[in-house]
Amino acid sequence: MSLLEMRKGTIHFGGLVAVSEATFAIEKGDLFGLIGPNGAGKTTCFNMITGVYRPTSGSVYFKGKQITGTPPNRVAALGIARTFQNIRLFPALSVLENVVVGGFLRHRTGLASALIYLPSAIAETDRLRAEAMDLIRILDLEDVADVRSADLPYGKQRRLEIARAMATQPELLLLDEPAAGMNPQESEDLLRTVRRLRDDFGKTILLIEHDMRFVMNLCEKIFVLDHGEEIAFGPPEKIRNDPGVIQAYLGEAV
Amino acid sequence: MKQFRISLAAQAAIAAMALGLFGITGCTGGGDSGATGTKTDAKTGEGGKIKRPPTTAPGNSAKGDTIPIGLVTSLSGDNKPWGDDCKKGAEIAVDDFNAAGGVNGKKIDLKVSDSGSKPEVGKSAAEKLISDGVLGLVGEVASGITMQMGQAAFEKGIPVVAVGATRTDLADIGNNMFRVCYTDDFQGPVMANFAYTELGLRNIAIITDKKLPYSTGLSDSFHATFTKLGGKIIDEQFYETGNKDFKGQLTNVKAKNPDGLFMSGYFTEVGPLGKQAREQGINAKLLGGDGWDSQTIITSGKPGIIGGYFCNHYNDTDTRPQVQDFLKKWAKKFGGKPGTTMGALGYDGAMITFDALKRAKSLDSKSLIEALENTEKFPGVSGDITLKGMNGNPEKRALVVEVTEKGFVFRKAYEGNQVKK
Amino acid sequence: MKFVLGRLLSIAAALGLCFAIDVFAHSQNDYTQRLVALAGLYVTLSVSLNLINGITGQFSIGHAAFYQVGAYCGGFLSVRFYDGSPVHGLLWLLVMMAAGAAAAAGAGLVVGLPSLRLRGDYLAIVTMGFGEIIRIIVQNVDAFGGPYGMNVQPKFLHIWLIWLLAVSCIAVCRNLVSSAHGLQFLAVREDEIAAGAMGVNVTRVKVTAFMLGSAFAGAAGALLAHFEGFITPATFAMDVSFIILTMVVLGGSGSITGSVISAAFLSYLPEYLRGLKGPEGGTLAVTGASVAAALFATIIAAGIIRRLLDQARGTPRSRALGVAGIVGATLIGKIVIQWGLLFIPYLRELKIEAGQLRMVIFAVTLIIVMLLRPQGMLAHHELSWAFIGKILGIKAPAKAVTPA
Amino acid sequence: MPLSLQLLAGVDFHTLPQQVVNGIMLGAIYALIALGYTMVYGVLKLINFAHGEVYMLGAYVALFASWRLGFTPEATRGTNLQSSAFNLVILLLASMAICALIGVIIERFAYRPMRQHARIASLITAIGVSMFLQFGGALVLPISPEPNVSGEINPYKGTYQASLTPSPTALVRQRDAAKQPYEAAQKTFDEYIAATHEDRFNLSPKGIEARDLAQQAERTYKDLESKVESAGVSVIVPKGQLVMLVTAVFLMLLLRHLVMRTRAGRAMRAVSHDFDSAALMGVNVNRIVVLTFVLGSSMAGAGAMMTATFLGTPLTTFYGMEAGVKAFTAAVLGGIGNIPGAVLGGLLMGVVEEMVVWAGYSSYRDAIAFVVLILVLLFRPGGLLGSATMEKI
Repeated sequence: MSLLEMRKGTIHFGGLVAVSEATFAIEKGDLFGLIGPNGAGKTTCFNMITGVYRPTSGSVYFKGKQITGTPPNRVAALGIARTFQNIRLFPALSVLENVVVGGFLRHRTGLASALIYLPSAIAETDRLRAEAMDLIRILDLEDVADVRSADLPYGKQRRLEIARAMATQPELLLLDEPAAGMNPQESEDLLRTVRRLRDDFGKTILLIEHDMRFVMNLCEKIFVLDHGEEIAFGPPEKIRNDPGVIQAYLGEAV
Repeated sequence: MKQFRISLAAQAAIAAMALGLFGITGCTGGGDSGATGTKTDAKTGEGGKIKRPPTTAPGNSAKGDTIPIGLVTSLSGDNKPWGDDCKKGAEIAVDDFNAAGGVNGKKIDLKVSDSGSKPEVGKSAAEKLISDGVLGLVGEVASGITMQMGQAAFEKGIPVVAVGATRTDLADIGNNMFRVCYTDDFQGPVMANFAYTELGLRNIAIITDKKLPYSTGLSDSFHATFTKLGGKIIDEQFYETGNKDFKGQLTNVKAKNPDGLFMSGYFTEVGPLGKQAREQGINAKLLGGDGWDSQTIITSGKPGIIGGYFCNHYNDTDTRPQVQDFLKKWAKKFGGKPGTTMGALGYDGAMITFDALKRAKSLDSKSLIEALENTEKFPGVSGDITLKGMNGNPEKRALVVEVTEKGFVFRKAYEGNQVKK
Repeated sequence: MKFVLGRLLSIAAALGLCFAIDVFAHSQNDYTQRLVALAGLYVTLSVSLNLINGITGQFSIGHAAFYQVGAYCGGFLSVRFYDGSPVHGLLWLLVMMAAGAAAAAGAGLVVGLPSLRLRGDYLAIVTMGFGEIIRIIVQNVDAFGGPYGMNVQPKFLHIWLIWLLAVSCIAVCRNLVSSAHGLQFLAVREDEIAAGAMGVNVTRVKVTAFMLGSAFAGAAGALLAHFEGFITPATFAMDVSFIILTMVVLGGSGSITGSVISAAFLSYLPEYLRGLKGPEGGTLAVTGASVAAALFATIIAAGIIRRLLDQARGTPRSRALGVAGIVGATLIGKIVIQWGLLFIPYLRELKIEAGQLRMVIFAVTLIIVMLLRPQGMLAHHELSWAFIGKILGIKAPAKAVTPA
Repeated sequence: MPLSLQLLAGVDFHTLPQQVVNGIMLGAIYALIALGYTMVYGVLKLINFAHGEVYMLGAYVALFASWRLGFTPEATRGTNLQSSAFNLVILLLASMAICALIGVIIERFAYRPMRQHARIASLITAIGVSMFLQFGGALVLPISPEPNVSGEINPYKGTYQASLTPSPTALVRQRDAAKQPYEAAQKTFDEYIAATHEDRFNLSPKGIEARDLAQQAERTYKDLESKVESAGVSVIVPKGQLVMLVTAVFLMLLLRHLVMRTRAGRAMRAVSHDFDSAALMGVNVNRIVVLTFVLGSSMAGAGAMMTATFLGTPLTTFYGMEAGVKAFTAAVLGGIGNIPGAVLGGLLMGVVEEMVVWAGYSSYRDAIAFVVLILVLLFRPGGLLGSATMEKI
């Protein structure tokens, strides 16, 4: 049984077909890349999986269970976490607080106990904070733990998004252009971090990326979308030489 | 999900319990539990037949060489036109009284406070004046605000002389409450009698300002008397203060074909109502209460409002010396004529208080209440006012005046005891 | 054990504070008592609106509606059932508070539901409209006295209870914000979509915020009804909602202490201005206050001029131009006013008294404070020892804290 | 108790067309004011709470202008001054111009400094400005006596009556037949008064008898007249209000032309679409914002001048409150930021309000706007014509 399966996922916005019958399966432990030119429908795929959009037709299965149209917070609770193409942190919250929000799914005391500040609520908050600190350390954000996330430099904001997503303790991590806007050094660091997440923490990773070098170096399986339709699927070597992909990226003229 | 629902309910319960626990500990710790408020029940008011609760608080007394009297009035907000006139009227009264020597040489110090046309702000204003040591309060022009003032003053034993508050149950708050205007359950019946007997109207539609306690009260009392007399109320429509377009309500009224239309609101809406009624082809006689009283109604309501009748406290064309004298003083001090009837009532409210001070045994609130209670045939601008044995509501004549192009013309006077209710 | 002790201490401190306020108020005249009581109610209202607006980011401008629901629920039950009920005195008042809170929470639920689909200004107008709908319904229900209002029996004058509610409201909000739960609320304010993707149940958070916030407003309403002994629909008009909203924003949206301070300030300011007098005939205190007010106005004016100069950016020449511009504008303004006076004969005879300036000064203060400090007095900070230290330049020991 | 409580007590189908017409006339003014809200919102994403006060000031400008034209309270009392459409145009232009100026001043001093700050801060400033104009205005503007534009300045008096279905001739004939006895009875009574010199308001029993006879005849006649009217369906439109409607429609079309067809309009739409990008593309954003305030405020001025002149409500500085709230609701209902939406929202609200009155629930008239608003927003969160902008994720 695949960890995540997209079966003929199709989505229309008005008359526009954003994604048409996308079908792919991600196995546990995969480093799965989703690529394609701008506007190919990659982020829309993410949104279908995480329940932001409901597919017009087709379905999504997670661990064999259909999750089509499940609201985003339920999807997150099931074990799928994501980052965003345009960074969406909680700007006024500190780095630590951002991560604590991610960890809240595993919070065990009720709201009432928080309102009257019972010891259990305090302990629970402390526990989440400690857990968040661990993740912050892993993503190397320790020195900025108390900084407002809006004040972080760009690269660190990207890393913080990953930390926050990791805090939900997902089985599947969706990364939307994690290396966008990074310099080669930063992107190199990120590549190592992402690989570590899979190797050391056993996360399955689905990522969208424009940086071909990054994708080809990192991913083991690559799914290529163009104009909402699948044009290729396979390991990096295959994709690199696929004429359809080359044409999609470089245009008709070639 | 299910757990969440339970927890929400639990939250509410726990929060309530927590407050409860706090409260109980507080009770034993604080020691001042139980109601300290005084019983005032306005619902028992039945034309003032029931003895009003006497105020027991000591009140204030005059210490300095002036006598502080408070005036609460609407200097800002919706009621500003009335509030301003009331203040001006009261100022004339102060000038008059002080010029005549005051009380044994002691002059009146009129302290004015703004109610902002809001009941709770009016109450704050009253409390402020009371804490500043005023012997008595004059005001307000609106019933809702006077109600709140009255409650505050009752607890402190301070008399209140209401100026334009016609709400019926107002004086039931306690024996500290007086007024210089008639009540809604007088002017409603006056207009009902006038409409039924003098104008011979039988089918009347009512338009009420649902936002105004004054308007709903007046409509109710008119409704009751008119049906008792044998007339029929064939339609009742509502609007709210601030509305400008009444064509919808008037279309409904017109379909019922009434011979009279009773509009119980303030002039701000009644003017356009009259104008638009004519435009909608309604030829019924227009009738109303003292809320019409502003010259503005003629320019804003022309031509529909011309020929309408309303009940008023006094009239410019009245030949009584007090009226002409008052108008002269007004013209001298402020120029022109008072825009609304509150000028005269403000004068009367203040003057009757000062007059009572003269008769009071000593200069304190308690004696002032007593003296006010014993007022007999005080010759006010708006008529002779007797408060003795009236439970605060003077038996006072009401005038029915007609709106003409040139102004309001006196038509018929109703004495307090000649109106069938 | 340490916890229990600490908690008991803080409860005792809260109670002590409330009783201190009560004792102080009762030692003063009725007017001051009333101001203290109303300030307490406004503190509750603004802190509870801050929970909805500032902390959860739901733009609600109809808070008076919940206040009204609570007041009429409590008031109505008292009128109907107090005589002959087995519960009396303080306990009854507490029951009424609970009832008012429950009714308002129900109303909060009703308003909270549209908030799931609506954002920003759309939600704002819906909450405002809800307030108006409630007011008009109450106005049309005869059992509530319609526009006449309702006499509420019995009356209570427990100022300590009013403040206890305020303190409880503050405590609940503070507890919420300093726990992990509160971070969810803040996360919803910051970014709903990201919060959803992190597993935050946005629906639940929003509805909870509305219910909790309105429950406190409702309890405050029930207290108001029994404190005043008389309620009318006019007490809960739209401008009351605006004032509460103003308190929240002026204090700094999201800052609990900010809401408290500005609620106290704004509920006192118009009453302070009541005593406003012209220089002649005033007592020493009044004259002093006028001078202080004039000084304050001068400082503010200086601030504005400085701001204008800053905008004229840098060079001495542009600064000179800026000054010339201000002078020119003043002259033109003077001419326009003079011309206006000629044009409108009415204005020539105009006399304005200081007392009438009350609400104008209030409005001007509001504008000036917002222009000079748009993020509110405390912005998103809390007035804590650490914050005061920061202002004074003392560095607080580094600690990973949530805004508490 | 109140008739309004009886379900659909007031429903009377022959007044329905009249009520729809009433609603459209009411709605046109809402629409005109709503345009100001919607334009400012479209460009600045700011709810201009002071818009209602700009409207109020516009009404005062019309008042002062009318005084200036000689229609002072003293001059109009009792006499019939001759007015012409020219006077109305002067009032209209004065209101629009001064309102535009006021709008620009408010923008410059209260909103522009706030632009880079949180929107809620601008909102509070707007509330502050609104309160300042209400309370400050009350100090300097006339409130009573007679602060209303005299009806004499309106040359369009009288009404147009359009008969949709004619009344049966038999009934008409019956009514015409009753007219003669009615007039005769009136005459008899008048003659009686003239002969006896009795006070009409203190009649002797004999006089009452005479008056009752006259009134009996009058009632018979009026009942017949009413029957004639309710047998046919007709619509009455006061001339003045027709002028108001036509002007409002004209101004709305003009505005639409300005926004859709001119360079400045295009720039305005660009700014509305994306403030920062428009600035980067070389659009003078400040100028466009000023232009927006000029247009929006002058629409409020026009609406104010017309309501002040044709509806006759005395002015207070709270004149704009109700109109402001209603118009704002209309703007949101139509989809705030959307110009045709504001017009649609305004008209819809006007008609719905009159429908509620028609159904006999006039005491709920002011609530219905919000009920409709909430219902519409629940199903179309962006308003009727607005699209709920889907956030790009």
